[in-house]
Amino acid sequence: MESIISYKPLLAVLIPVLVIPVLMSSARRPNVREAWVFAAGFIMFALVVSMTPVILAGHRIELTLFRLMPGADIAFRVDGLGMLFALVASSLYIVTSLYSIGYMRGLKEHGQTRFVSFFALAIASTIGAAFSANLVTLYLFYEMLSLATYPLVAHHEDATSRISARRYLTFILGTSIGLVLPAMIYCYHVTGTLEFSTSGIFAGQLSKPGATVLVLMFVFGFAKAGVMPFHSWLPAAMVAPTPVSALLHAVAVVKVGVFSIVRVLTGIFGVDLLGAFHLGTLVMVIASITILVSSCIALSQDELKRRLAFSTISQLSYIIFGVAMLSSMGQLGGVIHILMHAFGKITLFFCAGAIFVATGKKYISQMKGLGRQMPVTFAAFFIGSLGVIGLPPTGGFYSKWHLISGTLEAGQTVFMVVLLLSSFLNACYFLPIVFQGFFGKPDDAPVNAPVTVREANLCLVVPLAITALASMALFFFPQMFVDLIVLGLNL
Amino acid sequence: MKFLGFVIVCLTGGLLLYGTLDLPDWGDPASPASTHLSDDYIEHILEETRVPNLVTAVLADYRGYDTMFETAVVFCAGLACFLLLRDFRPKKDRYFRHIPTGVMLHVKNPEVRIIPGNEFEHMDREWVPSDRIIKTVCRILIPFIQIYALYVVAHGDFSPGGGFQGGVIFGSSLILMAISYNLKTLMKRVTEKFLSIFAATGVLIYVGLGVLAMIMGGRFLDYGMLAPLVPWDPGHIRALGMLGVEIGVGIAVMAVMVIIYVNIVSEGRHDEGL
Amino acid sequence: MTELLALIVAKYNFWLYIILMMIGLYAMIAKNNLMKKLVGMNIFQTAIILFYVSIGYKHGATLPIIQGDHGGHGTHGGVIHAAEYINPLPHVLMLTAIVVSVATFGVAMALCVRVYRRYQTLEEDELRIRLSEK
Amino acid sequence: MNHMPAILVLAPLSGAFFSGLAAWIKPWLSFYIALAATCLSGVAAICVLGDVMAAGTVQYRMAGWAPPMGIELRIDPLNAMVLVLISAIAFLNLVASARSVDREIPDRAPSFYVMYQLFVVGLLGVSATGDLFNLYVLIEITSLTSYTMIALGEEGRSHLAALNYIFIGVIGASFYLLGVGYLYITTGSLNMQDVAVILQQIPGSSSAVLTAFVLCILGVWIKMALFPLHVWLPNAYAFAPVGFARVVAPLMTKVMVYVMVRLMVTVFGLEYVFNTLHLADIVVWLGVIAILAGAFMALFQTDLRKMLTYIIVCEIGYMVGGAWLGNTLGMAGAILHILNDALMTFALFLALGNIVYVRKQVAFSNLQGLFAAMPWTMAGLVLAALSIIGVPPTCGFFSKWYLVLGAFEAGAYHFAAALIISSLVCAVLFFKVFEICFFGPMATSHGHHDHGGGVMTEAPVSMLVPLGLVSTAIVAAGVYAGTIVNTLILPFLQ
Repeated sequence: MESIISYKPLLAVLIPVLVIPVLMSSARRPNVREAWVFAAGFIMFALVVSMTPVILAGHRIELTLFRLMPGADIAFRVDGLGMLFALVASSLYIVTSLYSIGYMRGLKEHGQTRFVSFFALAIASTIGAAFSANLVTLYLFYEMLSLATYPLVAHHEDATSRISARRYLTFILGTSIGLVLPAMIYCYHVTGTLEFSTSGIFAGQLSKPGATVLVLMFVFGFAKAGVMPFHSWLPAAMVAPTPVSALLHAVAVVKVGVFSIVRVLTGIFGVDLLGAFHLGTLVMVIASITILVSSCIALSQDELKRRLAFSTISQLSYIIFGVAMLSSMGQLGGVIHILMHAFGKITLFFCAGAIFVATGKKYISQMKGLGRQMPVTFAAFFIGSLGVIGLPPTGGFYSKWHLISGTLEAGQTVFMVVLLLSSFLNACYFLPIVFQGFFGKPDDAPVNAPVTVREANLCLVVPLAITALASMALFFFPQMFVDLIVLGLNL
Repeated sequence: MKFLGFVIVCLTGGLLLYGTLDLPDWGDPASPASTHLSDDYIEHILEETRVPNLVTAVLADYRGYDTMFETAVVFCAGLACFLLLRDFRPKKDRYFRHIPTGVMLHVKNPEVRIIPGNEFEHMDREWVPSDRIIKTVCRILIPFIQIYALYVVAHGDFSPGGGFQGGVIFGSSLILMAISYNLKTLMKRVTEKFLSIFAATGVLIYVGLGVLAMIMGGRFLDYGMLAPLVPWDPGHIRALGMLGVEIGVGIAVMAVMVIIYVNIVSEGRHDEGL
Repeated sequence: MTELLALIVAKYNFWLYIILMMIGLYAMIAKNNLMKKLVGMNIFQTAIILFYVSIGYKHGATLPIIQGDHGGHGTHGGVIHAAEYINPLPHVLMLTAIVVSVATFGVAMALCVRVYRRYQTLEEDELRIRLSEK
Repeated sequence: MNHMPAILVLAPLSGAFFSGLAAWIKPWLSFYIALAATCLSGVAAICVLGDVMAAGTVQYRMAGWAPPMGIELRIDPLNAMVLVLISAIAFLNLVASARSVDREIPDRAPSFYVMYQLFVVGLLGVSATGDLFNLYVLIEITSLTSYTMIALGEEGRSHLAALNYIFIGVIGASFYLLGVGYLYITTGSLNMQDVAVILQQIPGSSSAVLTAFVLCILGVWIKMALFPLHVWLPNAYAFAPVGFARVVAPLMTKVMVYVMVRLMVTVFGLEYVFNTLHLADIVVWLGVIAILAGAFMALFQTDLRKMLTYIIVCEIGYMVGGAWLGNTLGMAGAILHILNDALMTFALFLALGNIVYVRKQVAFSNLQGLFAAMPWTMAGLVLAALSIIGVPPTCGFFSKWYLVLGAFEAGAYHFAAALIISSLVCAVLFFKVFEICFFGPMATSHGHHDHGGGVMTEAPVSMLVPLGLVSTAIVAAGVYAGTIVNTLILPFLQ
């Protein structure tokens, strides 16, 4: 595996940042502004895609910006794992930008320029995190992302968003400074390097208790992954406009958290060390607790976005769960769930937003019979929920399949039960919505009133249709991504 | 507070006393303080600078850089008093005396303008007719004090004395004038502008001599390089350089003394006071 | 006992100055009136100056002004014995220190005048009350 | 012959007197003279830095006398860095003061500029000199000028604050002077290098040397406001006129930290400080206490300016603790933090100055809707705050990085913990402020117009440009932290 020096990763990160001044200057002309957003999105996507064949050919793209300290530079390295994540984020960014035009204009939101600017900043730091070559760079972009999303969460500038934004930042910053930073510096103190390497950076310098403490600090410290008990910022952050919830709190932000944990587990500790100290099992236990508990909570939520949020929390833990399995089957299933869940869950959020824009309804109990008014939306919602539950013909099935067979391989029946149980719970809290939507009787509407189709505007419907179809397509053509993961984790 | 102070004092004093245990005895000729540097100074100063007053030589030449900042400190003090106290607003109530009749006027309205002249005379709030004896004695005394001040400055190279001492003496002569007559009499003779310009110029003379040495190709304050400027007596050039800076110091100190005094006694109004 | 006495005799001047310093320091910390604090400050600094000057003293030496013929025409009559003259350096340093302490005193004085003009008092406890009022 | 070290100090000195004279011709002249003088000394400082990096330590013998008889300026990588820092900050602050001073001290602005330059002279001289007593004189110049300029602030309170500062400051300076006295008695010299050489032959058990060391360090600590001795600082800096607070807050304490490092490394020698004496653990604990105390006292403030002053107290703990960790990493971190903290504090106070310029009062209740009203200023404030919190790639993160590494190496886990806790507390502090600034007054929060409410009332450009420059410097110092450590700090510590 040879490594190629190229500026493409840097460009991919810089372009959304560079476009921000332009966006601000064109604040008065919304159409021009959106045009710029799309331009940036497409260029970034093109750059990421143009790197894919190199990675698939088994090479790596590297770029060192600043030499801070030996073993801890600000540097980019594109490998399969990062590539997968970057592809997901950059492609969905374009779709979401289209969606957010419809959403923001549909609701006549204020501060749209600020919104798109910080959105661009957030996506830039996501890509940066995906391409980081070492823990310092990853931490840098992780923090950048936390700060860039604060104005988005606090967008409404009212009392509730103030509280939520405060909680959001308290959890994210508190954990990252309080837990990740010392753990990271300690790693550097012990080993003198923070470069990710598939064999891990520790050469037997760690005792079992020390390693355990460090792993826990990292797993809980990257609170964006929403591992309980550091999850409650995510439901709170749902006050943000739906595009934010859709891209950031279903894909970018939370997945950066998970991605960081994956990186640390595989790149800093390494499979062998984790296996030697049985830390994988520990993490799996933590993850499965999160999975079950949050699924149960999701059942009791009536506000659609909050229910989605809790389901996100449980789904994120699937990924950690899979990676902690330490078997190639499990890791493959876990990591590819990043992709599958992204498309499933963003569809669901798009639908929630579309329903809100079209009818102003946020609560599930109000949505009886809506399916007949908004067939496309609810069809997409159905597909999305299938994807999350993990049933064919959606990509979700693929990851679930690998996870379960991974547990079977390792003979960990308990964990298999956990997975099956949680899938059942997923079904319990998603399918009724669709059923009620299509066949339920609206409480307020008079009996046998003529049903008129009132979909939301095109800018909203087209994106959710695209993502729904995409998550079906992933069921049939997952091969390229599988290759990426196999290369990235050299399974 | 008292108890705390007592504790602090005891601790500090204890520390200081403990420190003296390893010090050489007082006045021990063999102690490092009186051998290491001081011997070098005592033995070399005369042929290096031709100035027999070693203190002046060290002050104005070897450690002239220190002394420059010392002068700056003086200037600083004067400027501080000006900045903190100077009060340009005219006082509300003023007192005048109509000379022919001896009637006293108390003017409250600042609009009313009375020009003191041979008809009206400005007066202080608690006005005492200044004593004739004091006035006369001081009038005789002040010139001699000032001459003595000049002597102290000029002769600093050969006998105890120097810029600071001379400046202080000169300043005190002016202050004596303010005391014996009144503040306005002094301020008529040496105005604020005059004083501040003198204070700044005094230090500038010092710095200027140093810079001149730099221009002549030496280090800063290296009077030896000024020799070409005084062809008649290049041997004593360092002595002359010291004299120059001492004069500068004297001017600055004199001006600053008066500035501090005037501002403090009149609370910055420059109209009346001691 | 005897060596203690010897110690005291050998270093009594240092000890006296230290005691003086401590008096000043105590006044600075413990006194309630700002002017008294200022006086304490002066005592403190003056004691330090005395301390320094006493460093310069040498048994059997005179003040550092070279006696004898110094017409300055090149040669100098007779060689100078360092033991004859006391150390000039501490005096130089203390000239500076004196000026500094005077300057500080002047500034502090001006500040006291301002404070008195504003609050009509220089007692710290009263000042504290005034500040807490508004 | 290279006169740059002299010019460095002389430019502002003569500038001060010239602008004092020029004020009698045209008052506005004095400002431009001051500007030119500080600019010149900045250029000189950069030249000196170049020379030092090229040819090692630069010496300049005043009046041509060889040390120890004469006074020498001795500039090695450490104080070259500090000198550039001082002159640059002094110049930028002067640029920013052009508008604010006329508003704060209308009738005696020229004298303010004279004082200001003398203050700068003091700082530069302290950092440049190689003579222990000269150091004392210059410290006194710095103190005198700062007493005065602090007293130019809010009527009444600022005077009391200044008086309080005088009493404590005099005690500090006198302690230092006494320490030098003891050193002089034991060594008979005042030149730092010479004293260091002579101290080698004196047995480490000497009580006089110990006393000298303790006195000097105590004096410096009082001047730098280490926690229990900090009582003068918050009021003094909070009531000072902004034009002066902006320069004294970043520089005064840092220069004193530099003096401490200089005394420890050059005069007494790390060997003596760490191996002969056994004070290191206690001092590190002092640093920990200072950090925590400063941070938590800042937490209880309701006025932005007061809050920042307590953050300074907290940061002092970083540097003292780091310097006393007793290993190269810790010392390097402390020295790097001198640079970084000066930049961060300067940026914070520049932003503060702009806010004061526009809103007069900076109690938290006056800050609502600032993000909309003054976006540029707030951008600078946010960046500086992130640096204080320690978020990469700002410079604060990297000094914290070195300090924590040093703490781990020295096994001082309590110090590392204190650093982390303080960054958490700072995060709370600043995001409390940002929240207030982000959410305008609730009444007008739902304006449906582009830009999130409020009209722009930004500070004048002359105040924004310095803030912009310093903000970029913060990031630059961050990404080049490794270079700075390797080219300036480690060579000095070798």
